[in-house]
Amino acid sequence: MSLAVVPEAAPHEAAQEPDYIRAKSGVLSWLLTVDHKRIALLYLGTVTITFFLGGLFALALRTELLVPDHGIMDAMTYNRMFTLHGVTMVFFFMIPAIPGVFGNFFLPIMIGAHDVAFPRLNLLSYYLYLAAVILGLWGMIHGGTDTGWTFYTPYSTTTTTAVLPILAAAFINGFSSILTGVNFIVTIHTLRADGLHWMRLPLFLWSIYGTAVIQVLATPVIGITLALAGVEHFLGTGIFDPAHGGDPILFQHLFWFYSHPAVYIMVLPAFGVASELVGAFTRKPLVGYKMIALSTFGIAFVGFLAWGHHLFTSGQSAVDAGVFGFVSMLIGIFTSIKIFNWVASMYKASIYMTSPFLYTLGFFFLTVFGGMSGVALATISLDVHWQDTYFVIAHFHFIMAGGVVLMFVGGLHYWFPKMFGKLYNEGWAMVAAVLVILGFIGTFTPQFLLGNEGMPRRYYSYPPHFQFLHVTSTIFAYILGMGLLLALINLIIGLINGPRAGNNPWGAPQYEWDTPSPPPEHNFSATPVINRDPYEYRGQEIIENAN
Amino acid sequence: MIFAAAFYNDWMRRILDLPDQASSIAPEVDQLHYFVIAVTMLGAIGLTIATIYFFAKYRYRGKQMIGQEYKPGPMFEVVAVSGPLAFFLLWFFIGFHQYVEISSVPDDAMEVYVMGKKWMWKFAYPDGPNAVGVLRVPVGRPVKLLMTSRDVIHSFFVPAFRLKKDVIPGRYSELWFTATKPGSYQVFCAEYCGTGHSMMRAEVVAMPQAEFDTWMAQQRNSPIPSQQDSYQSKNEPQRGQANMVVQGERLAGEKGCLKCHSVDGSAHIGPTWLGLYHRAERLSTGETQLVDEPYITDSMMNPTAKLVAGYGPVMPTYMGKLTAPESAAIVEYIKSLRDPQLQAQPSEGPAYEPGRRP
Amino acid sequence: MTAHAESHSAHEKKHHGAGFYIGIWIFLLFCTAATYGAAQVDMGAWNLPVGLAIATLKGAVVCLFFMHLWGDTRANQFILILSLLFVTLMISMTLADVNTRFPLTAPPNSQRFKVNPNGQLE
Amino acid sequence: MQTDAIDHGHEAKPTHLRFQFSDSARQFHAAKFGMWLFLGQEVMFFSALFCAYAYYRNQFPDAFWHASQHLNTKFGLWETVDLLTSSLTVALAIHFIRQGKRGLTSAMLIITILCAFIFLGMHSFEYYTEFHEGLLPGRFFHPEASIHLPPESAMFFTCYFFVTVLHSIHVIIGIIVLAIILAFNLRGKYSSAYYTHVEVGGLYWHLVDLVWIFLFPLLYLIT
Repeated sequence: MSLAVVPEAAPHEAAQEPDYIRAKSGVLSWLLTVDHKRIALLYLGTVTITFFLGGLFALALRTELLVPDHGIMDAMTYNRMFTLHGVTMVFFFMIPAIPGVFGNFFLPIMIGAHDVAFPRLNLLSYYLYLAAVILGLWGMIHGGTDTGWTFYTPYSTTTTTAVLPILAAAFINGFSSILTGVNFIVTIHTLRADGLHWMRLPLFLWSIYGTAVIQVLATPVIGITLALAGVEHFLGTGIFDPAHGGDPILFQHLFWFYSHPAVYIMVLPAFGVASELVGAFTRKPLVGYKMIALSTFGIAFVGFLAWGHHLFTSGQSAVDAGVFGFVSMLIGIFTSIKIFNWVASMYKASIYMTSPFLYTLGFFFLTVFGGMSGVALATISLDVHWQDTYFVIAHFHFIMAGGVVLMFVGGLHYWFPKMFGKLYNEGWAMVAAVLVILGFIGTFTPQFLLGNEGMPRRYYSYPPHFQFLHVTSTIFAYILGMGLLLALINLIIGLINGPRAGNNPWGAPQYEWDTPSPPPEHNFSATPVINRDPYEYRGQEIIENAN
Repeated sequence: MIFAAAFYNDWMRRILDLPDQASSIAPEVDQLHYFVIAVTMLGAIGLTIATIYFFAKYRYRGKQMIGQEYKPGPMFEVVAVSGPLAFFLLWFFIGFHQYVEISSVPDDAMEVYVMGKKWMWKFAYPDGPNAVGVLRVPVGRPVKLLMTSRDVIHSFFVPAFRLKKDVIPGRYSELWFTATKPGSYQVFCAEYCGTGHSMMRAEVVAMPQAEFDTWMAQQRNSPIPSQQDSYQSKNEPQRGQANMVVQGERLAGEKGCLKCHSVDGSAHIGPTWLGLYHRAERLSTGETQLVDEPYITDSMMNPTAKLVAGYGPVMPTYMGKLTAPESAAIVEYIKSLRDPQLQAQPSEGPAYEPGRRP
Repeated sequence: MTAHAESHSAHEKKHHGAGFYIGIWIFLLFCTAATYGAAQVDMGAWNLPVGLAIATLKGAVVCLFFMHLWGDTRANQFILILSLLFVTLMISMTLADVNTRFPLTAPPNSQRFKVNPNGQLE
Repeated sequence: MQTDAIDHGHEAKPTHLRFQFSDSARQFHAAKFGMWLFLGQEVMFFSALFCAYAYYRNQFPDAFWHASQHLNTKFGLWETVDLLTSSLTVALAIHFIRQGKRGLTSAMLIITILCAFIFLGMHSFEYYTEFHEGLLPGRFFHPEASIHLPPESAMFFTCYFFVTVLHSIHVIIGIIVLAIILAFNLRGKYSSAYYTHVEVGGLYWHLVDLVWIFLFPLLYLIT
């Protein structure tokens, strides 16, 4: 990069140009901004709120499950709680979180562009997402619905609870996701700086690109499916109602055709953040750059073929079960390629122990166990026993909660100096990281055993012999909650009176660390020319952390 | 060797908290379970140890040290792909083979109708009593459950048998098992179905064959008619011991079947019903079609599809005029016309009413 | 992928004359008439494939010439092919499921496949 | 800073060049590429309905045959011809704007919008007749005495109404988009150097026509 030639130790030279936070002031400049960095901060605010809201629902569920029967709420409230936990976490946190916050902020900076291809479309996506969250909250206030985040018919079309607002919220959220996907793909294709050919694209952008492809091609199917379920609930047109010849299994096919690629919309960006963190803190070029990039596309495309493994016990034919089972096994391969390459990258490295890297280690541990349990679930005869039990809940929480949340929080710590120009307290961040990782492991490992024992999911009351495992899981759930809260408080304190951060506090080799932190409004004064690989570590002096 | 295998089986089962193996396929599934869990846990622990070892060994200590460039040869990638792939595909083939075994019903299976209704399970034996919440089955004999639901999707899940099948409203789904150990096993509803989803539990009681036969005989001639609300459709008064064959006979009269089909073997407008079940009919298209439940149900709903040779396409369709239990009752009545001296047995088929609007 | 260095070629692409578009239009009308005519002839099981073939031909013509996909960048063409691939994938897998399912799990009168005595799929 | 209705366009600056693009060719290419991605998404949007249609036609083939006899195939044919003509006029609109003939482009756009209105008129007439004959989906399916249809042909009308109503909504969106482009064109905003909006609007309209090309044989010409 032309800038890179400038001696690193002179951060003050770019200080004259005001950074994007202080470039304009006033509420309108934030609400009507088209600067991708400000939109990223808007996303960050909303996403943090929905995350902690979803977390509260989860803690309410866990508290209720302390006792086999009536705990603190009745059955109907419990059913509403787990539905709202599912909807809030899936639609309002995990799908928009990493692409919305880090994708928006760092995509233009990493490819040396001034902004995304369609800035106003970017703002429109945020407001569609905000509208979905508000509609979802309005639905929650009106009692929410008790159909579970999967809205299976005919229950979702005959329930008396307010299911329509939540369906509409998920429908609108879909459009925000599609438009973000379109925006990112066009930006990566057309706005790359000179010298940044495809093989020099940072791995985070490969995973954002893969996610965007899935977002664009899979999300419309959930839009139309939820619309069909909504019209069926409202008018009774009989498309899923067996009494008129309809078939509930068709709804499951259409729903999972989106929802399985959707879990890869959630997890691929997390893999991208993990690649960036490993590249930064192992002080050496990443092992198997091409393999990791290719396996991103492997997951993206093969992910579209494997939706039937959610229907093994739902009356699907054995022929289809075989085809879907076989394809699901292939997806396991791409994840294992990534993990093998990350771990190999730590061989003969110079590992710089920081809290983001501790999150990455936690991410490795949880994703390996989560991924392995996923492959076990894809073995069809075992899935007959495990389907709809707590084993499935443990599996996807290991990957979703373990993978996506850890990488969201880890990425937030890693890019915090660049986004806000401040440094947070490293000590407390480490404590929070340990608490969070222990909390995850403690909460969800007992649920594997619960699943083996045959405890079905979404159960308000359960036979007494499950109680011991539920109590341990709840205790660790509170530890997890405290850990995340501590991490948030630590970051906020760092934001308010943390010391100023230089351009590259971690001494990381990637492109985004060459801009001043926080970067100016148009990212670069002169359009950059990129003449090096993203993970080519050039012996940068490690600027010891201030604390 | 067998003792070691039994010890290993029980030891692994206790560690993984699996319920006891009470059905014929449970031990096989559990063997695959141990194999998959063992290999995956080894792989996962191996990776974790490697991570911790690398982390400890190559940590940056004080002096700024650049990591040496380490480019593993292509062999590393090949192993990283083929190793897991081999295991995954092996598990897939064993798993799929077992799944086909789980889903193909042996011919001599004893048939039981199961009805999932909002928050209870009802069981009906074609030739025996009906029961709510308790399914009694003989040990050692395959039992085929023909399941349906009255309102929303439920799922019949018996952890001890390692079996589960969704129960879909308006349709039948099929699940079979052979209980190997006498005892009582918990049944859960595994698909979310509303407020009482967690209370929708039942019990499978596996009894030795002799004990089962005595129970069945004792039930059959017990005077108290077991209360059957499921069959009683809205506009029909409740009648005493209404078993399926009797219901079938009455319905055949009411719905006008007997106007064209004789029951004593004499020729009539339509084929006679005496001995019709399991007879190879020659169709107008020349093929021979074995008369079984699906064919009879299909002919009621779609009569001109597979016309028997020599008869005109005059039969009206009954689609929408006959609910599932009524057609099931008529099928039972036709089956009972097989052998004059076989005494008709009472039983009750599942019914489906469309989801009521709020 | 697209060579992003291609600066002005998007504008100097070979332009078809107005007559070319009218020619395409007439071809499309001819195809519509063909599909309408083909529907009158009862070809038994062949009607659906023929109808779909003509519709795909018309769709392809509209895409290539009216939407200028013919000389366009490979990325645009790739998107259309990819989405059509996923559409056929979704439809074929769901139909495969409903046709090889346990016969009584499908709606009552849709059993158009051979069933051996105890309801087992052949 | 008005957020314009066409979500992919950029309001013209003196050189209509947005700050993040280095030259207008790349900006034009980006807009078209973005539109094609949006069209890929639209294809998937309709795919779920085509899947439901194929699912139920596969299960009730003769019921679908009986039900489709009651659709007005003549109207279907004329609607297809009408949409193909509108597709031609939109293509000609792009063709003329490339040569800078703004007048002809406006004329073509007006014809396209007229054809769209004709299509909507014919289609709503079809709905009107179906309402009268009681051929409505699901719960509302009560055919008149004269029409005797198997009960599950209600599924045909469920699929028919879902797909055609969604398609009509897309036609209405298309009319709004083309009307805005027409307004901008009349104000002299486009020239042979800058006509991204017309191209993008044309692409959207061609997709609407493309969906109808597949709908016509599948719904009206079942044998």
